[in-house]
Amino acid sequence: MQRALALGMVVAIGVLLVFTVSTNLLPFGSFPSRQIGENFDNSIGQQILENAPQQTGAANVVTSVVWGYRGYDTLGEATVLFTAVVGVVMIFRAFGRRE
Amino acid sequence: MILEVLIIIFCACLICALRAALGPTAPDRVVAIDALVVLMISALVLLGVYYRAPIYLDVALVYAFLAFLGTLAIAKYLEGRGIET
Amino acid sequence: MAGMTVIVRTIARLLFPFTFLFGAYIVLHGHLTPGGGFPGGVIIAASVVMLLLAYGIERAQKRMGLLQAEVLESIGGVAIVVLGLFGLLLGAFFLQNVFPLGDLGQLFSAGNLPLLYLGVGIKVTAGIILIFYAMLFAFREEKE
Amino acid sequence: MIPHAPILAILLPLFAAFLMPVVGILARRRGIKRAREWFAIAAVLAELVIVASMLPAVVGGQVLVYQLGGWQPPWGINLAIDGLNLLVALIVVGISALVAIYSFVYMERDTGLDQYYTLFLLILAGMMGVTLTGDIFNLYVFFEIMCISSYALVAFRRNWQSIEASIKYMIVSSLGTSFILLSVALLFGQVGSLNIGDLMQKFGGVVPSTLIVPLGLFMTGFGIKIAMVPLHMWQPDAYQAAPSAVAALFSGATTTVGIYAMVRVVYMLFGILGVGMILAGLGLVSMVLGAFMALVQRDLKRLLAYSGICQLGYILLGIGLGTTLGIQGGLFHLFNNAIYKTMLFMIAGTIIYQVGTSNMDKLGGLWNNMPVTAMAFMIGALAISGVPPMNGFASKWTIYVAGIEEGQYVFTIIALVVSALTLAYFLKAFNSIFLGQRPKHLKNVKETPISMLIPILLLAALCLVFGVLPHLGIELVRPAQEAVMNSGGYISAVLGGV
Amino acid sequence: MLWGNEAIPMAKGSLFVAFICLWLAWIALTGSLNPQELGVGAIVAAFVAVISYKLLFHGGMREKFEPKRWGYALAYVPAYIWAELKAHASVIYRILHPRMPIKPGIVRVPTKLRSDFGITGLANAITMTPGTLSVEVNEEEPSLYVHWINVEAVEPEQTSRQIAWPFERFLRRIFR
Amino acid sequence: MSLDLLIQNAMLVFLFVLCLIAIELKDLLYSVIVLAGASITLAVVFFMLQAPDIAITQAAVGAGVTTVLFVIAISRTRRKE
Amino acid sequence: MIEIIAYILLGIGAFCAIVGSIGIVRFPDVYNRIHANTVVVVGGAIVMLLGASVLEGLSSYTLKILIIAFFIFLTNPVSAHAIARAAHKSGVKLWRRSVVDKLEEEKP
Amino acid sequence: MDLNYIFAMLLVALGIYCLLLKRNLIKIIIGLAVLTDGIHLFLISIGYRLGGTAPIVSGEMFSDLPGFAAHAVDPVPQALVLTSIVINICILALALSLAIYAYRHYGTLDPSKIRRLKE
Repeated sequence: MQRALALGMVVAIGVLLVFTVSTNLLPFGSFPSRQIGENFDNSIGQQILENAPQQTGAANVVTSVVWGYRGYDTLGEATVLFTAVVGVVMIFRAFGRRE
Repeated sequence: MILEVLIIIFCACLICALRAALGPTAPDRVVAIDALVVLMISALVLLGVYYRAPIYLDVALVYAFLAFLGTLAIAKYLEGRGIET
Repeated sequence: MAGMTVIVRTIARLLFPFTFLFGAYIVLHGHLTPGGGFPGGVIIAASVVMLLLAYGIERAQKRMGLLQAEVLESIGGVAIVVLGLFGLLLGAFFLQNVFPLGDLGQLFSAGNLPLLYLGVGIKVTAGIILIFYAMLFAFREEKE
Repeated sequence: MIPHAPILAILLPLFAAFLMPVVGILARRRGIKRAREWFAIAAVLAELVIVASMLPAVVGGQVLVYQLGGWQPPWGINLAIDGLNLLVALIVVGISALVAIYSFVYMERDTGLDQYYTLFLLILAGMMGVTLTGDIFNLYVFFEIMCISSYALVAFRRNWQSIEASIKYMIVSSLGTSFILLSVALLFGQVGSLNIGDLMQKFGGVVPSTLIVPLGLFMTGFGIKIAMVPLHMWQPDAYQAAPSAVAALFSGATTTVGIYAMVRVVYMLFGILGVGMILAGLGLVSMVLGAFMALVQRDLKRLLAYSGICQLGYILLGIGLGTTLGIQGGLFHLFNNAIYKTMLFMIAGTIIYQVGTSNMDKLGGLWNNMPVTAMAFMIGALAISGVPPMNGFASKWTIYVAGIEEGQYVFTIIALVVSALTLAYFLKAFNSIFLGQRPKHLKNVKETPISMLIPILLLAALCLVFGVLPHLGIELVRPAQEAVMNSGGYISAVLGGV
Repeated sequence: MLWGNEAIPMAKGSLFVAFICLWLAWIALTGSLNPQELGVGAIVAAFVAVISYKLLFHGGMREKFEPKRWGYALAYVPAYIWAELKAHASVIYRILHPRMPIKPGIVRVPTKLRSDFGITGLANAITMTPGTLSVEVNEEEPSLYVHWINVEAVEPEQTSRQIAWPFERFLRRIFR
Repeated sequence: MSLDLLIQNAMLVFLFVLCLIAIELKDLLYSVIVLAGASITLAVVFFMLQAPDIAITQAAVGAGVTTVLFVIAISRTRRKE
Repeated sequence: MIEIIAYILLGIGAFCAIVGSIGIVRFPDVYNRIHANTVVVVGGAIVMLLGASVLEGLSSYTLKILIIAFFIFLTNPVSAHAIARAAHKSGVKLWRRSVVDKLEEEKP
Repeated sequence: MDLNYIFAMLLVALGIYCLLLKRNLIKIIIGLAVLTDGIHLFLISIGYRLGGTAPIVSGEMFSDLPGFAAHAVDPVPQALVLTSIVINICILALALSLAIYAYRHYGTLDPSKIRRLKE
């Protein structure tokens, strides 16, 4: 019974998601005019593409997003890795607790 | 021409995946996935040539270096002596 | 005899420096070609894992021990924060790019981005190796 | 205000966490005792100073915007601090400081304190990041830091309960964070922006109905984190299995941050879609179910966990009502809930520390052994059930009045009944722990150590202060309430310029 | 046999040779002769060489540069390609034939090679020619156990001549 | 539909099928092996979507870390589901 | 001229790849399948890489593709050997019509 | 035909299915990996431009930056996915360690059985 309920939920979520992405998004491959609203060709990505080589001096624009425009995210990412490492080391720390 | 070769590679991948799905034992599947990985490496290289950008080839190089790690780990597990020795 | 057969050991021995070099290449060219700190660090860590699989954990630990990895990870994290603080001290904001930008496409370009990638590379290398060591050391004393 | 205070508030715990393994190694080499504890406490207190220094500017109605790396908001990430952010940040830092002082003695019997304090500082950094950021993907990243460190902290003791609870928590919560990521992706695909202020401006009062799926996913994701009722199953196990200091931190700070994220993203971003009533309804369900489940518990920590679900219901009800009074009451209750829930978990921790169990069947008659603790528990119990001279009464009364003003009599009556139920099960708990027959082996139980008693008494005093002078509390949450009601200032501050 | 084997004295030149090899690899990877790239490459290659030169080479450096060995190495390439072609033709025939005329089995192939690189080179060459696959190595009395898709002989001398000889006659002069 | 897109969509179907196989197989080791194949297929799809950065990260992670981690976990626990 | 050579190499590679993968499906046991795998690797992938490297003449592609081919050539036999050894040690039997199994007889 | 979006969402649904219905911890973790893979695929597909090039200046594009900007795909989702992949790996590592530890103490990987041991 529980399994049937879960299966139904999964199917419902899947149908909902597929319906959403196939109707509400612009067609695949139409990047610069993605925004709701009037300013087409003015999306964030397009402006970054135009300005990044001069502003950051990196040939790889993804890099200039990763450590330039969104560098703080990447700091968070490094912290996530640190957290996971500390967690794993904590779980497998030496046996024999002092009680 | 490159794209047609890619389609043939894709068909070969499909056939390999058939063995990966059927294979009665673990080594069978590992062999099939190994062949698939190598075929995908050549597909990556051909795509890099098709897009005319030599820097794309780094991706294929990564797989050329690291593809055998997983196989090695599985082989060590199947030998039954533990991974760490 | 620990580890795999002589074939695996020889090839791992041969491949280790080149994999390490390739990882360093990926890290240092992150601002010019695809790649960056994380994949490069993972590749360097994978080169150590390769030795680990071929020779066993004791010999891999001679290359990089547990304590070294822990300290290196801290150093990587501190390096990133300190580089960010440079931007705060010399410029106006945290993580601001205050170093000279250089010419587009050269190795010495893009200000502090390659340095940040270097910090991430060190951190990721140490972190992944530490995860592997921790998981492999677990419950060893139970077995013996 | 300390210059660069917003970013320093996040960087300080982060930096301290990065340094903590080195400090641990050095302390072990040199034989310095308690180096890690002092280091962590110093870091948290410095953090408290930094956050408090932002108070005057924000109370004056200013929205502090900090652009990271000097990039303009829609392209780069910014930190934006209005009244709501600052209220939550203050709660988080205050609770963390008290928990750090509390765990000085409480955790001394455990091994792996290096990792404990590192994870403690990391969860603090994650909570501050979620609280202060103005970017929705960045919120996800720091939320993930918070979640990962909390999985690890739940499993800290590594007994069978905690491993099981941690696995359960992790599976459920990973689903939640994946939902958050998916809905960030959908939002980015449909609207093309990640900045919260920019998104608010793009919607401009007309949220397209095609965004209903991201909304639902956001609600599910944050709802899992704050243990809203259909998604609450992980919470009692996790709170029971975690060390009490960690449970106090979770119930006081982490839940607050989750509610903040819910309010900021779901309520303020999608508010026009009529989310308020859905939130209020869910709050009502949480309230009733939490109260009834708490009635039958025999374990003090599980009881507290269920009562936390119950109190969450009040907060959601207050905010969901959407009127000035309702939001005021909800936020005030958020503040009060953090205070007394942390205190109650700390008391449960002291009982475990001194006696070794939190099962109420095995306890009894501890009044003579630990009178101060008993008094503090009494204050907390009265506060949580909304008895007049305590702070819980003030906030609950505000919510009732807001409900009656809005015409939602049913909501108010149910809330009143649940309040009575809360009093009932807390009196039962008090009775079976501190009064009644004392088992023989509990004869030599001592009073709580002084360093654990300080945070408890501080929180008890706060309960009394805000109960006697409720307008103080209302004044405290007024900037936050204004920030929730009026998002125009936020938008113009974020997008207006440097 | 293991790395860092202290029994074999390290020649002074091995660090330098490792450095040159790694630097060449760096130049091949970057594909440019920009002085910045060369400088950074030298630093990185020196670092990697210092931490890993004991892994790369054993023994003295002088004998590694005898021109005779390199001549044999060059002559090995066409012979190897010829062996590959023959093996491919045979295995493709076996795959495509409707009745699959295979006669598989594992045979023992003794070898006279002694060094690590020699055994490894032989085993890899055997594996990389379709139709033969080295399954196990016996390190005490060097011999390979080879899975052969079409067993023609079982006796060690004959198998050695049929499977290993085309490669071994070059490899024993290249690697000793 | 151009040939380029056709190959890409075929790869997507292939990826989905591999993931399905990986989830439905009863032996965990088999699942992990097939998941490695799915990982490289995903890398190729990223590559065809002009994201070599992501492809390289996925390649490094899928080839170097994930498989070995899973195999370690399986060797420490049980293989059959 | 160069292009024709390249296309011939690519064609041979594609043919070998598809034949090898058919072999992986058709052959009866693991060890024989590894032979087919070798056909895929050497005859298929490496020949195709050589074809791709001559396709553009001598340019910056060539060196890198040759490096890729070299490392595939170095690592793939190792994994084939390791997996064959593991299969034999973990008790995967040879095909029932196999002629001889010296390893089983002279087990060290 | 937005096959990319649809298949990404199918992967997500497959992951959720595995997460909710499978009775094995490691299988659940595999499902988590599949789920995040689907989200990554979706994010990358959002930023695609038909006939575009990668957002990396190389070769002859150094002299033609406006042309590069008119042809490259969106770099922002790629940066997001880069972050997300790292997070995914971290959760994977932590989850696998917990699963190993749980197996050592319970002798089972079935989460429902672990729960039943308690009562």
